[in-house]
Amino acid sequence: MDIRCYILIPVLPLAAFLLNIVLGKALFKKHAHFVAIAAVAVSLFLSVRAFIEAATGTVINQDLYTWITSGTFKVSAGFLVDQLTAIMLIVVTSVSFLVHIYSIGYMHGDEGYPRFFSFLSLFTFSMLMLVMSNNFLQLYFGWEAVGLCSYFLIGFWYEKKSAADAAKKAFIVNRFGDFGFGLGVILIFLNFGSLHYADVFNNLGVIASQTVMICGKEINLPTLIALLLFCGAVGKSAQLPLHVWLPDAMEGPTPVSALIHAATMVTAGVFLVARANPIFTLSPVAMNVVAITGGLTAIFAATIALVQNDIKRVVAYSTVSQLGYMFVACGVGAFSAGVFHLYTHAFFKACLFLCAGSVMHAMGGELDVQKMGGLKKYMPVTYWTMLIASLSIAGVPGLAGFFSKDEILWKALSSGSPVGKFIWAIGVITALLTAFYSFRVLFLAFHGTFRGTEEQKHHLHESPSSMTIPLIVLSVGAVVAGYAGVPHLLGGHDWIAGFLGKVAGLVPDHGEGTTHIHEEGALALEWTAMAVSVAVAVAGISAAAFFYLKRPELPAKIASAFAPIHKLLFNKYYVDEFYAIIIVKPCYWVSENILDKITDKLFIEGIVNGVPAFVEWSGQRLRRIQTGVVQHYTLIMAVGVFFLLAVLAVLGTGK
Amino acid sequence: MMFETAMFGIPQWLWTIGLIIVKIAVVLGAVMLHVAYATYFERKVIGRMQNRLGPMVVGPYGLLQPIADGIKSFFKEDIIPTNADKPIFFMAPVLGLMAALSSLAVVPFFNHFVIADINIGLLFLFAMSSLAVYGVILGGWSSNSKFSFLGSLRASAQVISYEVPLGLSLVGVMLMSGSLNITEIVNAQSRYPGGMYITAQWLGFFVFVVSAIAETNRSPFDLPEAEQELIAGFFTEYSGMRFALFFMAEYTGMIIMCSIAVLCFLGGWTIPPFVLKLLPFLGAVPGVVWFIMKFYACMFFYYWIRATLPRYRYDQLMAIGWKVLIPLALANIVVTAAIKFLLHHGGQQ
Amino acid sequence: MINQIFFFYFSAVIVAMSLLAITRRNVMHGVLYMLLLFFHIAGLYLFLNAEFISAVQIIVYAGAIMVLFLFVIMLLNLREDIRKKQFLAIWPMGLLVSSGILMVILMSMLTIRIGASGIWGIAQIERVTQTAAVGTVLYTQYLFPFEVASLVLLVAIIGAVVLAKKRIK
Amino acid sequence: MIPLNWYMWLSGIVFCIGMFGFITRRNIIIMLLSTEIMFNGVNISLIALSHYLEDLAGQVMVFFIIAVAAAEAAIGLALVILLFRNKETVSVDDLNELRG
Repeated sequence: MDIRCYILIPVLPLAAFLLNIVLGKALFKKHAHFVAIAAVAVSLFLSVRAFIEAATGTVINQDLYTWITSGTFKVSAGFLVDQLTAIMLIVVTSVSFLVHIYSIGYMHGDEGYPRFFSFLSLFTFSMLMLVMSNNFLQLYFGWEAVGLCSYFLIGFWYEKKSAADAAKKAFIVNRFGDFGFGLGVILIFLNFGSLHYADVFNNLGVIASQTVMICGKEINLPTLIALLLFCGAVGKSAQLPLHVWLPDAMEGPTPVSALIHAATMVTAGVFLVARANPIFTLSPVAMNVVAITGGLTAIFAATIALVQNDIKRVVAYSTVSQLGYMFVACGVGAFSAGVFHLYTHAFFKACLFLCAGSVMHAMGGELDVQKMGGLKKYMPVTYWTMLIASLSIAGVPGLAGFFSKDEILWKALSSGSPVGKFIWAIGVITALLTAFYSFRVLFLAFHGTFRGTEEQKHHLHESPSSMTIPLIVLSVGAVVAGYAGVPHLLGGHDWIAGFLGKVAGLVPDHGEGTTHIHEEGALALEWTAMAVSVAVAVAGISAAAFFYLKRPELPAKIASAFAPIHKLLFNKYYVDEFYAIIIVKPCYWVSENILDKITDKLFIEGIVNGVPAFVEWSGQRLRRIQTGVVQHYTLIMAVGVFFLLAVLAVLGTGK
Repeated sequence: MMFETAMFGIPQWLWTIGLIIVKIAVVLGAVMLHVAYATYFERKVIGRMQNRLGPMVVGPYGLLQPIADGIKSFFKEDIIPTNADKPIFFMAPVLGLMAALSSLAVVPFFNHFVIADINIGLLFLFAMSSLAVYGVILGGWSSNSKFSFLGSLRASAQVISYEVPLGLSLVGVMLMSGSLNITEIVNAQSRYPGGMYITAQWLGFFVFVVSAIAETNRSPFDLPEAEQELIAGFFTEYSGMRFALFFMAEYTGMIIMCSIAVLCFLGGWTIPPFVLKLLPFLGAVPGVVWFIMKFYACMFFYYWIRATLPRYRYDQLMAIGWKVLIPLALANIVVTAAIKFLLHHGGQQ
Repeated sequence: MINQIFFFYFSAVIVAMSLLAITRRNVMHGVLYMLLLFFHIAGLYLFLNAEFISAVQIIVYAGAIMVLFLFVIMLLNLREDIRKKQFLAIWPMGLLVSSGILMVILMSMLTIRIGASGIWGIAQIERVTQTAAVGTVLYTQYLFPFEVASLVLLVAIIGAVVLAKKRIK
Repeated sequence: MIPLNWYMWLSGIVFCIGMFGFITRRNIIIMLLSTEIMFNGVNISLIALSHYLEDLAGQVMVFFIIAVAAAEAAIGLALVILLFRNKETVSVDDLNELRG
């Protein structure tokens, strides 16, 4: 495929964005989606072609033009399209395409219709720039640009205070991570003199055993770089200390939640770790940090999801939890498994979100599952697609989620990583919880009797076809996507692992663990692990069915019996409140008492007001010279002429 | 040099000065006489055109009428308005007449009869005609009267507007003759068909005639002294001898204009060569006779127009000057220059 | 001898007229003194074999610029201003500076020397007549500045029309 | 024969008189007249130099100066009319809106 076609992939959404943002309000109005969808459809088509090219082993790595030159600092804008990028391209463009179509119905009649589509296009462009970049700075550009779009879209209904606050929160929390990421990029440039992936990964030997002194402690350089990069990933992918923004981001329109906050942008962290895997593999410490962070996040978010009533938040916590899985995979060195899960997760999670959106659409914006119930008969398409997606996420065999999650758990268990076993245990518990809370929501919302108001009941209807068709397509994806990675054990070829194995530096499977695959004991262990995960999935679903179908009164009893735990979980472990105390409050205090009262009032205003005061003081004295009478000026000029002539006359004599 | 030769014991330079003085006296006398009788001529012509006799009382056929008018204005009381700016009020008519009479210095009435035969004769004429406006402006302004003021505003705007086409219309003549000396211009005309520039410079002549009428504030462009509106325009407040001076300035102006027309377009004191070929005896007639004949034809044209055409509106007057005459004069210059260039240089190349 | 008498006459009148022109209370009188000034300067030019410029001096300065001044003075009602003080309070300073510059000029002129002569001697000018001589120089050597001058005049015409036009509301 | 110095002195005197008028008069029209006087002072020296140097450049320069003076007078007087229309005065010290 011509390089120009690759350029078109990100450029078309950019063009759509420019068209819509400039002309949308005046020209397209209710037809703003045409431009955006046409652009992303062509991008999708080209991405599929790029994927096929990548499958045949073609890797494009080309600089387009020099972006920044400053001394020895040179950055080009360029594209790297290898197998990893190809998968990401498929995920981004296909989910984006479906979400675009879904938005026609979902955003119908909204005042900011053209604005919404222009930002969606901008997001698609940014995300594509992120995944297609061939150097760290362009990656960083895409990284920040998707963050910006996320900000725009979370705060899309900016009149709503909660939405505006959520947007700010997402933006600010991400800054913490991006700060580390930026430092990491700088450190990479300092050590390699280049930001190109190829240059960096080919010269890793340079830093392999270097150390830097920080606060009197020697720190391994690869560990430092890897951890700094991981900071960015933690922020973007909502991992443990910085996860707080993602649930709040649900204030945005649901298509945005599906596209940005489930399927694509939040996976950028996983992509980053996968992309920078040569650096990570250099540092066992960093790998363990990644794995533990992922595992803790997974179970932490899953427990919160158990008790939440807001349908979108449940899905959001589930996203956080699933992202934790991906990091677990990366942390145990099974990068391809992580990317595989990223890829399957995109489909079923997008599907879940869009189903949630569909439900909201029918319920007139109602989010509380406790007020739903019995929606099955009103919204069959939504029900069935959500059921498929839930089965998939729960890890029921034969569906996409099963293959990828099982792959991760097996890789964790079998890896030589010191934390592998521990992580596996956590993963299994999380899988149980995942199955439970997924079906809890499903049963609460779609089964039983309707608990909402009469008005809502009257309003209940299936969503328009522009919304249901993406749901169906995504649910199909949630089933079949997994067959790209059927493990050897089940007679498959683990195609995706082999495919991603071609990526520069991406080891197909982590050395120590995977070599066991043909050993007798390992085979039995793998069967056992798979059986355990199937068992917990089924157990989780059954428990949910028992609690919410058979004995619907039981959950409340249990909740009151374990009130403190329920309260803890319901309030999300009080993380937000904790942050409010240790970060937000001191910040406020510092701003009010030091920055405002001392720095601002005393120093800055002193200077700012002092300079003009001096200028005014001197101006008041100088202005008397300017009388506004021409002759006074002329007189002064004439005096000058007199002296000039006199000097000339004196100097000129005698010649 | 000047002191070397002497005649009758009188030094040469004295002779020169004497000759100049005599010339001035002759020209001045002749012109003043013509001014006086131009008024008589005008009244007679217009009278006949309006089916009346004109002045008939003083002398035979009223021939002494101009003398009587002169004596009358000389002895009339010289009235000065109260708030007039006296020095300027006194000076204005003198200035006007002076400017008009100065022009006579370079006007040749026949071959080599000219007070000052200078190289820039035509430029000098422009210079002096541009000064004619001072009399008008100052007279009107110093009278401190509304009629005078409006009349002088109109007059000066008109005069400075028409000065432009007047000058431009003569540029064609300058181009053709290649000289600013009026005698040379007249002599150069014999080389052209008909012995006069009017054949080649008909457009210039047309522009010149219209501008000359306007420049001298004559009907149909006599807006500054439009009697029905402004009584007598800028000299409303003047009386007696000062009024007569303005009057003389106006008629002197007409005489100058007619002289320029005769000299620059109508061959001056020469007669067309083909006439001379047909009737050779005419060569014996002095040139001044032809000059005066042509001159009076022009004066008659002035009166004829005055008796025939109604007065223009002021905006029409300005529009004609700026929108018709100046473009025409410019076109005339361009065409003349182009033809001259082709005739002189086209052959050589 | 005669030349010097004439020169002194012209110079005296020029200086006197310029002094009168700038000191008169009534602008109209000032303009009339200027008129006399221009005539005498034109006369001075005739002494210097510059008859064309002398005619231009009268046509443009006396015939156009001063008439323009008169016109403007007539259009403005200056009777109030005539009664006010005519000089600014800084006039002694002005006098001092002006006379200072004058002193410098006069002193420096003591040492003036004439440089190399050009090709336009009196004989040469008389042969082709002065107007033709100026014309030749003007239309060959100084053609571009001449065209620029025409542009300056055009701009001035348009500018004056635009500025002084009455705004019709 | 008159020495060149005399013309130059005359030129300087006329110029300085013009300058004095320009600096000291309140009436803006007289100020414009003063500029004309200054122009003429310069013109005298240019014509005299042209004559004594036997070079016509001086006269050509005077020609241009006269053209520029005409343009200057036209614009200057248009401005005077405009000023008078708005301020009813021609005294420059009454026109000092631009004072500091």
